Formats: sequence, C-alpha cells, structure tokens
Amino acid sequence: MMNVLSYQHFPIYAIMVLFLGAFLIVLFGKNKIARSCLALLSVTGSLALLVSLVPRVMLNGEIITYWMGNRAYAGGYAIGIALEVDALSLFFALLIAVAVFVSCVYSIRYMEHDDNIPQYYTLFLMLAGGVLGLVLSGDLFNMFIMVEILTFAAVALTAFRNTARGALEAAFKYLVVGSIGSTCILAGTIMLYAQVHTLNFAQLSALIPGHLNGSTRVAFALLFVGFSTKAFLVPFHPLAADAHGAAPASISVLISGVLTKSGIYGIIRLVYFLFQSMGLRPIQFMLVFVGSVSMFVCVTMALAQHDFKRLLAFHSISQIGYVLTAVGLSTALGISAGLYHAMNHTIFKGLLFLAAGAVLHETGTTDLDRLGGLSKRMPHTTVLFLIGAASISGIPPFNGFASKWLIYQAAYLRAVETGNIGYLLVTIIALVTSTLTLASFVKVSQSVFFGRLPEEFKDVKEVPFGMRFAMSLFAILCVLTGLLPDLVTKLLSGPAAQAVLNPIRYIAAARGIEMPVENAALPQAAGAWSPINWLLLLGIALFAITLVALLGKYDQVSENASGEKLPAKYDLFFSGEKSVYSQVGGGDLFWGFKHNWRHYFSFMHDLHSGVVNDYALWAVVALALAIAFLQIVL
Amino acid sequence: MILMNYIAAFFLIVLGLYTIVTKYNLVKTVIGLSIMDYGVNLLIVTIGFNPGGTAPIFTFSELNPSSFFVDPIPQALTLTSIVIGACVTAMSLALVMKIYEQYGTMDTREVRRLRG
Amino acid sequence: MDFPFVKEAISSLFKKSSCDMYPVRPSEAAPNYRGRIVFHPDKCINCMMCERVCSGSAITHTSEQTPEGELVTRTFYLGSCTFCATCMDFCTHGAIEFTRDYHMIATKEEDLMVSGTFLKKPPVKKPKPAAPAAPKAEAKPAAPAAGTVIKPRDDGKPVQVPSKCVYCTICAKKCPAGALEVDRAAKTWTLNEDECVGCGTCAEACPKKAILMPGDEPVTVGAPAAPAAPKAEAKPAPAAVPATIGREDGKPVQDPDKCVYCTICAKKCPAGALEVDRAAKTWKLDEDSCVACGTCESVCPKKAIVCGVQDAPAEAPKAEEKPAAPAPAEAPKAEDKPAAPLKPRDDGRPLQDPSKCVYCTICAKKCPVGALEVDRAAKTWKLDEDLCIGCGTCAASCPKQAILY
Amino acid sequence: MFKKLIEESTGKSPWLFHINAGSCNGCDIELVSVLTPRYDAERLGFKLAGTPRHADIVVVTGPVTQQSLNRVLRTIEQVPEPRCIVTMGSCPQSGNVFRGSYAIAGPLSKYVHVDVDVAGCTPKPEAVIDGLVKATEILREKRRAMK
Amino acid sequence: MFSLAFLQTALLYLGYILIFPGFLFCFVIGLLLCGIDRKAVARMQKRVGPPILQPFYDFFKLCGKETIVPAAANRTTFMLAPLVGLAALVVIQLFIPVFNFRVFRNLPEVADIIVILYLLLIPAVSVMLGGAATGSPYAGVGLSREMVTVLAVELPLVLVLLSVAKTVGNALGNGLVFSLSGIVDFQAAHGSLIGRVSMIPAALAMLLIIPGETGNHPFDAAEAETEICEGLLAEYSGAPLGIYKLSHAVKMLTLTSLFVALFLGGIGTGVEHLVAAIGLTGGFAAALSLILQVLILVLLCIVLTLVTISFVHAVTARLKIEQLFKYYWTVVTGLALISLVLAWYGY
Repeated sequence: MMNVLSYQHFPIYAIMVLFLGAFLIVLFGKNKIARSCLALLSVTGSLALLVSLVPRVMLNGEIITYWMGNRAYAGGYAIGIALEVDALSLFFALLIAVAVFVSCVYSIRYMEHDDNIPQYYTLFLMLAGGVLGLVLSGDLFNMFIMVEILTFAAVALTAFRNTARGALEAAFKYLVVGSIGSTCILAGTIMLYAQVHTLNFAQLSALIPGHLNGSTRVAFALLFVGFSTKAFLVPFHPLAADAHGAAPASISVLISGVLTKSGIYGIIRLVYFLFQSMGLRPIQFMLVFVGSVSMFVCVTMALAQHDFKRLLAFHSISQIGYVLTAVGLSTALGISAGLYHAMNHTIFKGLLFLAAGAVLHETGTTDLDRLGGLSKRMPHTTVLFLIGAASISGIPPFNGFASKWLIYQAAYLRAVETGNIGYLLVTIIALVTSTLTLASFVKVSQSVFFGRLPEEFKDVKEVPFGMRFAMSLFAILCVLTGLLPDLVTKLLSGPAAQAVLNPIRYIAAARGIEMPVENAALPQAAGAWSPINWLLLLGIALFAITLVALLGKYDQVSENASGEKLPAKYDLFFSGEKSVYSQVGGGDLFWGFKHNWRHYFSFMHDLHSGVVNDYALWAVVALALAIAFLQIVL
Repeated sequence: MILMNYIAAFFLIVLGLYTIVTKYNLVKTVIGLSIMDYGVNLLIVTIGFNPGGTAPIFTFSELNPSSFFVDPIPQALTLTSIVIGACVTAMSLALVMKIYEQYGTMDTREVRRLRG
Repeated sequence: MDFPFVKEAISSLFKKSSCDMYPVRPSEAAPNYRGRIVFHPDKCINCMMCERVCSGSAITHTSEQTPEGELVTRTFYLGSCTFCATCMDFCTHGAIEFTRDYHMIATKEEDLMVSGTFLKKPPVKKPKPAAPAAPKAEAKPAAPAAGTVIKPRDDGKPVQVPSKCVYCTICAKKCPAGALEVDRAAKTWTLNEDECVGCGTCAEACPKKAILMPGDEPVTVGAPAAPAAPKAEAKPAPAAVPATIGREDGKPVQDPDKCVYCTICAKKCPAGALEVDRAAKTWKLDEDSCVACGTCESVCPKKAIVCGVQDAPAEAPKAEEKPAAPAPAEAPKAEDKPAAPLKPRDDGRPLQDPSKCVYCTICAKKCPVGALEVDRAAKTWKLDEDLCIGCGTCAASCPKQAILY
Repeated sequence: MFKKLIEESTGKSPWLFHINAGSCNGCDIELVSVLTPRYDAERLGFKLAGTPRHADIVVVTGPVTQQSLNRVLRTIEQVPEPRCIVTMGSCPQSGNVFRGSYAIAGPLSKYVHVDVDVAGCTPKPEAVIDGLVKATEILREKRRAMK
Repeated sequence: MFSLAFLQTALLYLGYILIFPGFLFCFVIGLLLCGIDRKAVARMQKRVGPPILQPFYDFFKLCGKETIVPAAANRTTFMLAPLVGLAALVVIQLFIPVFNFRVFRNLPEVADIIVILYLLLIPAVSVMLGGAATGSPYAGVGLSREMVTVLAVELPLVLVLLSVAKTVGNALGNGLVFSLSGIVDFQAAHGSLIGRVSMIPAALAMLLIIPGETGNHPFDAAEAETEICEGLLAEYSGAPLGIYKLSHAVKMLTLTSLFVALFLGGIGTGVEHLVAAIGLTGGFAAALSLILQVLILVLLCIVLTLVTISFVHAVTARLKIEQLFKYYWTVVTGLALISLVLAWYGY
C-alpha cells in the first residue's frame, strides 16, 4: 500500500475534494461564510493537487495509474476501477480546475443575492467533480457515470434561476437532448463491452484493433455522437445557446469552458486511443468536417444574435469547432494547436462570460439592443472584456491569436502535405471565421460598452472587487498564454499532443509498464511569430508616439468638467439636433454583410426553431449519418 | 430468444426516439426518454446473458475455471443505469411541472421562447 | 461593371487643367453681371422709387435739414441686396448703377454699405438759382399772343400753355426736382431751368394738359385744342377686328382703350421690344425683337395687351364702355353713402375715406403713375381711374390710413 | 518653431463645414461649384468636411429660419477653436428678401460673431473663394492668438 | 547585460523604430503618398489639386486645433485608440523588408504574413473602438460599415497570401513559405513573383484590395462624409483626428510596400551588385545601396498608389456597403481563387 500522501493519490483526491465539498455544503451551507470557505477550499485544493502533478506528468512524461481499492490487473483483465492520468488528462484537468476556481471566486459575489445558494454550490462542485472525474477516469463506464453527473448538475444549474426568461425551457431541452447523448454513450460503451468484455480504457484501446467490425463501428458512432452532444458541436449547438443564455454567468463559464472540453476530451480519447488503428483519413474528414461546420455555422449564428450571452454561447461552439478541426488534422502541430486553443478558449470565453455576468449583475439585462455606453460606468469590466474580445477574435498578441495562428499553419501545412484541397478550404474558413468573430465582438463592444448610455442605466456602478478579481485572473492568463506560446507548447499542449500521438504508452502504463518517453521534437510551425518581441516593439513605438504626442500637448483637451448642464459644445453631433438616445441595434449592426447573406440567415433562423422535437430529430439524424458514414466509408 | 431480446431492445430505443421526435407533449417526451432508457437497459442485460449460465453469486472458494455464469458486470451497469434513468425522469418531470406553471402549456411547439 | 471615365481620367492627366486659377489670375465677371452697386448722388432726385421697389429693403435714406437744404444720404446695404436691379430699372435718372465688381467681401457690416449724400434744395427758399432762370421763364409767358402756336421745347423740358393753365400748382408740387414755381394768386408759372430734369411729371400731373413736353403736339393758343384726336383714332381699331382680337403669331396687340401707358410692359419685356411713351401715349412694338413670350400680357395691370388670338366679344363691350361710363358711375356711389362703412373697391383701386383724410397729398406724391390728385386747400381727393394701376402704394403711404385698398 | 509651423499650416488647410439655414439652394450650389474643376478650391487646401468637429470654417447660407436657428447655433458651437464663421449670400447677413418674415430668426450676426460676409445673391464662386481666403487669414490670426 | 554592444544594438533598434522603417519614414512617406494621391486624383479630374504637401499641412493644422471630448465619450479610449492604431501600423512597417534591407536581419523573424494579416486588423479595430467610444450614432453606422469592409477585404486578402505562400513554397520545394523575408529572398534569387502566371490574378486582386483596406474611395462607405458625417471619426477633432489621418496615410504606405514585398520583391534587390559593380565597397556602398533601395521602394509605392488608389478613385463612384461586400466576395475573391488554384497545381 502506498503512502496516503504519495502523488499517486492526488488525482482521486482532486476529485474527492470537490465531491466532499459538495457534501459538506449540504450540511453546513446555511452559513454564508462557511459555504464560501468550503467551496473555495475544495476548488483551491483540487487545483493545487493537480498543479503539483505538472512536473511529473508533463515534463517527465510519467503516467499515473491509480486503481481503486488497489485492484490492479488480474488475470490479464482490468477488473478494478482505474484512474489513469497522462499528459492529456492532466491538461484538461488543469483547464477545468482553473476554470472552476475562477468561477467559484466569481460566484461568491455574483450569486450573493440569489436564493438557495447552498444548493448552488453543491451543484457547482458536483459539476466540477463530474468533469474532473470524466477526464481523469481510466474507465469507459465511469466516464458515462461522470457524464451523467455533470449533465445532471448542468441541467439543474441551467434552471437555477428558474424565473429568468427561458431558463426552464433551456434546461428541459438540454436534458432531453443531453439524455439522448448519454444514452448513446451508454449504448456505445456496452457495445464495446460486448465485443471485448472490458471497460478499462487502456485495455479497450489495446483490444479494439483486433475486434474492428460493424458492431464496434456503430459503437464508435454512438460514442462520437454522445460526446458531441456534450461538446455541443453542430447540430447540438442550439442547446448550448439556450443553456448559456439562461444559466448564471459563473455556470456559463463552466458549461462553455469545461463541459464542452469534456466532450472534446471524450472525442480525442475515442479517436486517438480507442480507435487509433482505424483508417485515419475518414475520421479526420469527419472531425474536420464537423469542426469546420461548427466553426462557420455558429459564428454566423452569433452575428445574428441580440443577446449578449447567447452570442457568446454560439461563439463558444465556433471556437470548439476550431479545436475539433485542429485535433482532426492528426498532426503534432494540429493537435498541439487544438489543445492550446482549447485551453485558450476556456480562458477567454470564461472571461467573456464573466464580463457578461458583470453586465447582467449591474444592469439586469443582456439584451444588446437595450444596453450601451457602459464603459463610462464600468471601466474595469470594459478593459477586461476587451482583452477577452481581442483574444477570441484572434487579435495579436492575445492568446486566441497564438493558438489560431498555429491552427492556420497546421491546416495549411496539412493541405500542402496531402494535396487535399479540402484542407485548404478549412484553412480559409478558419481565417475568415476569425474575422467574423471579430465582427461580432465589435458589435458587442459597440452595443454594450461603447455607444451611448441609455437613461435607465445612468446609475450603474462598477461590479464588486471579488468579481473583478476573478475576471482579472482570466485576463492575466489571456495575456500570459498569448505572450508565451512557446512555453505553453512546451509545458502543456506539447506533452498533451505527444500523449495523444503515443497511445501505446498509455496502454502500457495501465499494465504497469513504464515506456520511455520518446523525445519527439516539439511541433514546428512554418511561419514565425514571437509575441514578446512584437509587444516590445509596439510598446516602444507606442511610448515614443505618446511621448511626442504629449510634448505636443496631446492631452490638452476641452472637456465638460462640470457635468451638469450639457453645453452644446460637448454634445454629440446630430446634424444640429438636440441629442437623443439613438443607437443602431446590436442585431442589425452588420447590415451590409447580412444583406448579402439574407437567404442564408433567414434559413438558419427558421432552422433554429426552438422546438425540442426538432433538436431531437437533429440528434437522431446526426446519429444516423454518423453510423451510415462509418459503415460505408470504413 | 436472445435475438428477440436484441430486436426488442432496438425496437424500444427506436420507439423512444420516435416518441421524442414526433410527440409534441412534454410529458410524452419524458416518456420517450424513459422508453429509450429501458431499451438500453434491456440491451445491457442481454449482452451480459450467457445461455445456461448461473447467477454470478460466488465466494472465492467456489470460483473455478469451469464455472459458467452470466456476466455480472452488465447487471451492475444496468442497476446504475436504471438509477440514472429514474433520476432523469424525476428531474425532467420536475422541469415539466415548472414549465407548465410558467408557460401554461404542455405543447413543445409553444415552449420556444429561445430560438433563432 | 462599367467604368466610363477611364479614358477621360488618363487623358486629363496629361492635359492642362481646366481650372481658372482665380485668385492668382483675376477673372472678370460676365457682361451685364450685376455686382456692386454704384450710386451717383448727383443724379438722384430723391424720388424714393428705388426704396419702394427694393424687395430686400436694402435701400434706406436719412435726411437732415440743413440751412442749405435737405441733406439726403441714400444707403444701399449690399448684404441685403438681391441684385435684381429693379431699382436701377425704376430709377428715371440713372443714379443707380450695377457694376461688374463681384468682390463684396466684408469683415464688418459697414464694408457692405454703398451710400451717397446729396443736397436737395428746397424749391421756394432758393432765390439765387431762381434768379437767372427767371428771365427765361418770364420771357415765355410774355411772348405768346392769341393765335400763336406753342411748341414743345427741344431740350425735353416742359412748356406751359398759359391759356389752359389754371395755376393749380399741382405741377409744382409734383415736380420731383422742385424746379417749378407756380403762384396761384399772381398767376405765374416759372421753370427753374437748372433744376429741371425733364422728367415730364409736371405734364402728366397737369389736370388741364397745360404743359407740353417734347413729343406733344403743338397747341395753338386760342383755337380749340383737339386732345381727343389720338383717342379717336385708336378707337376704331378694335372695331376693325370684330370676332377675335390678337394676332396669329402670338405677338402682343394693344387695346388702346384700356391702355394707360404705364410703361410696365415695356420695362418687363425681356427682349426690349416695346416702346411706350407715357406722355405721348404711344405704344410701339418692335416686330423684329419681339419673341412673343407673353410677358407683357401677363404684367399689364389693365389687361390691355392681348397675345395670341383670343375671343373678342366678351371683352369688346367692356372696352367700349370704359372710357365713357365707369369712372363717373362709380365715383358717386362712393360718395352716396358717406355714413355707411366704406368697403375697399373690388377692382383693386384705392378708395378714400373722407372722414380720415387730411389731404396731406402724400398719397399723390407717392403714386408712381400720378393717378391721384389731392388738393389740400380744396379738400378734394380725386382718382384718375384710367391712370391708376392699383398698386396700393397710396394706401401704404397714407399716414392716416384713410385710403382703403 | 512648432507653433509657427502649425500657424502656417492653419492658413493652408482650412476645412469647411456648410450649414444650410433655410437657403434657397442657390448659394449651396455655388459653394459646391467652388470645388469643381473650374474653380477647384482644393488648390488652396479647402475641403468640405462632413462634421463640424473637423471644420475650421463654417459657411452659413440661408436666412436662418426660426426652425434652423437652434440647430445652426448648436452646430457652430461644436466646431473646435480656432474657428471662423462665414456667411454666404445676403440671406444670413440680413434676411434679404425674407427680412421681416415671421419665420426668419434674423441675421446670424445677432447671435454669433460673424467673421466674414460674402455678399451677393448668390455670390460668384470667385467671390466665395475671396471670402474663404479672407476667412483663412482670420483663422491664422486666431491661431496666432491661441496659447 | 548593459554592455556597450547591447547599448549599441538597443540604439540601433530604437533608430529603426523611430527613424528609418519606423515612425519618421512612415510619417514622411505616408503623408507624401497621400499628397500625391490627392494631387493625382485632382489631375485626373482636370483640376489643379492641392499642393503635394497638403497632408502635412492638414496634419499640423489638426495638431493645433482644439480637441473636444464629447460628454458621452469614454475619454481614455477616445484618446488612446488613435495612438495604438498608429503604433501598430509603424510596427508592421518594421516587418516589411525593403528589398535586401531587413530590420531583423540577425534575429529570428517576428511576424510572418499571416500575423501581418491580423496585425493589420489592429488599426481598424482601434478606429472602430475609438469611434464607438464617442457614442455617436454616426459612429455606430460607420463602425458597422468599417467592419463589413474589413470582412469583405479579409477573404480575398487571405487567399492572396495563401497563394503567395504556396507559390514560393512550390518553387523552393518545401511546401510553404509564410515568412515575408523568405518570400523576398526567393524573389531576389528567382525574379519577382509578378512574373509568374499564377501570381498575376493575385497581384490584380491585391491591387483591388489596397484601396479597400485603406478605406479609400470608392470603398469608403465607412467614412462617407456626405451621408454619415465621416462615420467613425464624426466626433473626433484636433490632434487625435490628425493621428487618424496620419494612420490612414501610413496604411497606404504599409499596403503598397507589402505589395512590393509580395510581388515586386525582385526589383530592387540587384542594387547591391550594381553598387559593387561600379567599384564601391565598405560602409559607403552599403549606405548607398540602402538609399537606392529605399528610393526604388518609394518610387514603386508611388506608382502603386497612383494605379490602385488614385486611378480607381478618379473613375468610380462610391459603392454602397452591400455592393462593396458583394464586389469583394465575388470579383476580387474570384481573382484570388484563380491564383490560388493555379498555385495549387504548380503553375
């Protein structure tokens, strides 16, 4: 028996801490301080435990295999329940832990005016524990259990503010389609079990190549569709939009930053471990196709949105599309870029959702057509939002750009290597989607933070420090991961990508065999981008220009100091009319673009009908298509 | 008989999906989910079934290579799955009640404030 | 896509620019451009016509009584001017001139003022200038004897026909230049030759047609004059064209019966094809210049011009009636009911309110066509129906609001 | 030296903002004709700006009707210093033929200090150029007086 | 660390940023290009046009004007946005090689063409945010149009860059060359890219992209001064406005010199040999060849400005925003696609 404090126990501790916290909050949650401390302690503990594993797993390439009750291999069969932590698992676990930590810090102030806060924290920690369990688990059935736990918690949290518009509806739709997905996972799991009679992931990975037949292909399709519902890929994206829009912002962070990642994690495990020996090209095609479609459809859907959080939700799926596309490229560079982007997505999307939550917290609405001009009232939130927006839109030097840039390179290199014009198309879609993303975030900046302040929001204040602190954490991460792409690749995404490409080590580790780390060179991009140098140059140039400008009395401006009665001079120019509140509505901002695409947009609008039957039908059709595709092509 | 089970499981899953897709009543949707769940449970149990096997209840002393029993793992899975299915049903029914309070209807075609 | 200007753009790149380079190379305004006003105070007779016709009220004057006479300063504010040149047109003496100078830039309002000052000498109080003129003036009344023929003078100045003159002093009052001196008691009529501008106002004003202007027929003193002769000649004209009046070619035809020779048509004629002499009562059409635009017809206050062929019968009787009947017929009407509240006439001509009228003669002075005759002493107010063009100036100028319009 | 440079530049790059305060459009068309190839005021650096914030010279045409008065004043107020106000045509200087109308708020000079009057109805483009050049000189003077 | 060599290097780079390919160069040449453009347009319209130095006058005049911050505006963003936009543009200029001259000769390259593509968004975003910060509804409309213009231009620009990368990569046999200096090096060795069949449509597309990216007529729906009061700049006055105008001028320089680097990179690179041929060596020769190269670059930029910006301005009328979008996503994208397909199949 190992020492209880040995690092092999850390993964299970990290999960248990969260569930224990959930349990304790049920007991002691009546006290405000107690529950906040408990929640914070659990998430901090979980994060700390995972971070302490970084040097071993990421740098040394160690794979931690932990058998529950020390029931290791017996007779060639993995009977016990295992946690198996390789670089990929740890990579996702770290993302999750960070997102959960920040979200928890944010919740303390954000949720303080709600009822039933103990239940909130309980569900929150269960959700976190579920996702963490999912990514650390080495057992397919346990993955299913965790999926159910997190779906449950997520549904309950979506409906948490059940008086909010559409919250119940969103929760119900999520529950129905999510259950279809879970059932698919269960059915897929059991079909694999029928073939090879094991549920241990490593052993499954080892055995499936010998049992590749129609049944396993159906199982693959079922699992793929099941994890796709968790990642909200097209055609499951309307659920994400509904759920994100209705849930409290701190939960939206988890749904977008954590839940979708669990889906991506599942898909990676599925494609690169379980079915690693399957012919790669059709599966690559499937991943890249679904990814590109998600990327493009969701970004265009986002352009048409009028609600801040719904818009963010669609972007969330669009970014997941990037991740899936990159992962589907199956090159070291692509996978590394995809994982990098997954991480960045968690960070900047978390930041954006928190900013949306801050706006909702202060103004009570997220309707883009009603908001405006908040930058004067909420300057910090604005800056933080802008960092997030610049990140997601791929503006250098923030993290979104760093990873997207790698994705472009990877896609184009892949296109050139294979000579496949489809990858070229994907590169172009990825490049254009980035600009479309920028467009919709320009829209949000204009409609929420800049533009004119409506009368009803005259007395809006800045959000409390606790919330700003949480957002700042994400913002700092945004900048850091953007400025240090090499470090991130070396420390986090690179090892994870190596792990993905070497499933043999994973399989071997489960049997207790240490395989040497192949010191494969880190993926190299074709182009060059060193954000630090660029930032240095920009800083010097900006400093110089500012200096010159200030010497030229740039800061001598006439401003309306009194602020009382507006002299006409400081009024806005309205062709001489008295200023009235008038602003182009958020949804109608890009008329010139939408006009050319009006048939597409009206088609998409009709398609997203909001009827749960339609969404279920999409799920069924997707399932049918996946099964048909795999049966025909493979 | 085993084939019959598989067909029944498949039929139940498809019936559940059919109910979810075509019925515009929230409660019927929940029923569809349950049916689908039962179908999968049936599938699991069927997979674990070995014709002629005994119940997998042994002590270590009784276990020997020649003992022939049904696979116990799927049965354990089924139990878990049933529990989860029950939870899903309970949760969705709770949501349906709340939706009915708020929307005053059970028709899914009218529960579509979020769309587009 | 179509780019029609590609060739043009490239070729203009190598051509000289079509730019005027204005400030570097000065540019002249087009002929007849109406720019800065120049006022010749020496020519001005202070008839106020310009001020009356100015639509922008750009012309003002100030006057000051000095021992020398009335010091009148007339100011043209270019900042209010529409440069329509109506003042120039109306100025009988050419005191207003429009130059081609368009450079009217000012940083102060005063820079846009054009003004001129002149001395208007009082007609009576000036013995000096009257003296040298006296002999001439006296020489004339002395000369005529019975049977002599009095001819109009060649120099455009008036000549009195003593046999007709009743020394009513109207001419003296009307004279814009104050060149006439008439003494009713002494029965003298003196013309100050220097002052006289030959405008003909006196001849027009004379109720007895006792003043001859150039172009008038000589009068044989003692013999019965035949002033109606031209009228008699004019009358048969409409009769000659019984069914329709007007010309086929759209050029104007005058109705002599209605025409009051107010000259408005001539002034408005864009082609300058009309020549109307008020004094001579002639109306001449230059057939070559006329463009048959019909402007004269539309501006004629008396509807005395017909352009194009029109049906005559409807108008013929009116035309025949007017000279004889209407004036006397309507005048009594107004006098019949002094008690009843006066109503403005419906033909657009002014009507006096005797109860208010103080017979100050201002209306008569302001009347642009001299259709009013007011005698202060006699307290009479007479309207020459034929001359009146219904402009309303009298009503506007009346200080007592005694004229209904 | 820098100040001198700015002052010189101010004289060479006057941007116009045109306000129609009830004009008959005659002056407006002439103002535009100043920018046509024949007169080409851009030679002298003139440029029509789209908003008063960019303008140096405000050109007002029209007799300043009651309806437009407030708007004209607001717009003029929004022009940054140094600024110069030019009235073009007789209307804003006096009301011209509309003088005394119930709808006319009167000459512009009643409300703001007008720097240059360009008389004429409408002024010839040459006259407009003259007036604008004059305004430019005033602008330069104003710039010199600043700071 | 603070050795003499370090100090020397630091000073050198400071010089790069502030003087030669950096700020001063951008300022002078950018405004000069702008002046030449205005003059040329005037000449094409048979006008005399403003003096070539007019943009300088405009800039200095704006520096001397009052800066009014509207009450509805967010002051920090209002004042900072123009500076960031300009700085970003100046930094981009550092990455564009002047034939053989490169700022980062001894350092790893900082940014490739894909990065430059996105760096070019920063000035656009800074204008948009600055405009949006004023709260003016005109800025709202302008922002919408500016963004749509960026969207419209982005797709063909992406295609052009990809086809250039592919062509060079094909020719060198190593797949892809994203590095701008790599592209210029290739051209120095193998002749300008414009000489290749596959690059002609791309160069044409790029020519059409330049006025759209800079927001020049007829693609200036975003700054339509007659309909939406200069759009985003509606509330700007004084020095910040001057900096925006300067940024616009610098953008012209950046894009034309990017065109030179992408398609005409072979033209000026022979100068060094020429200088060597007439027997000059040493520092003087290097300086001379640099000066000659810069002169050639400026000359080419001027020609490009005349062709793409001035000429197009003179012969067209402003497009409506949806026409603009359609135009770029059909005609120009079509051209770029032809090029990409040709490059793909190795022509």
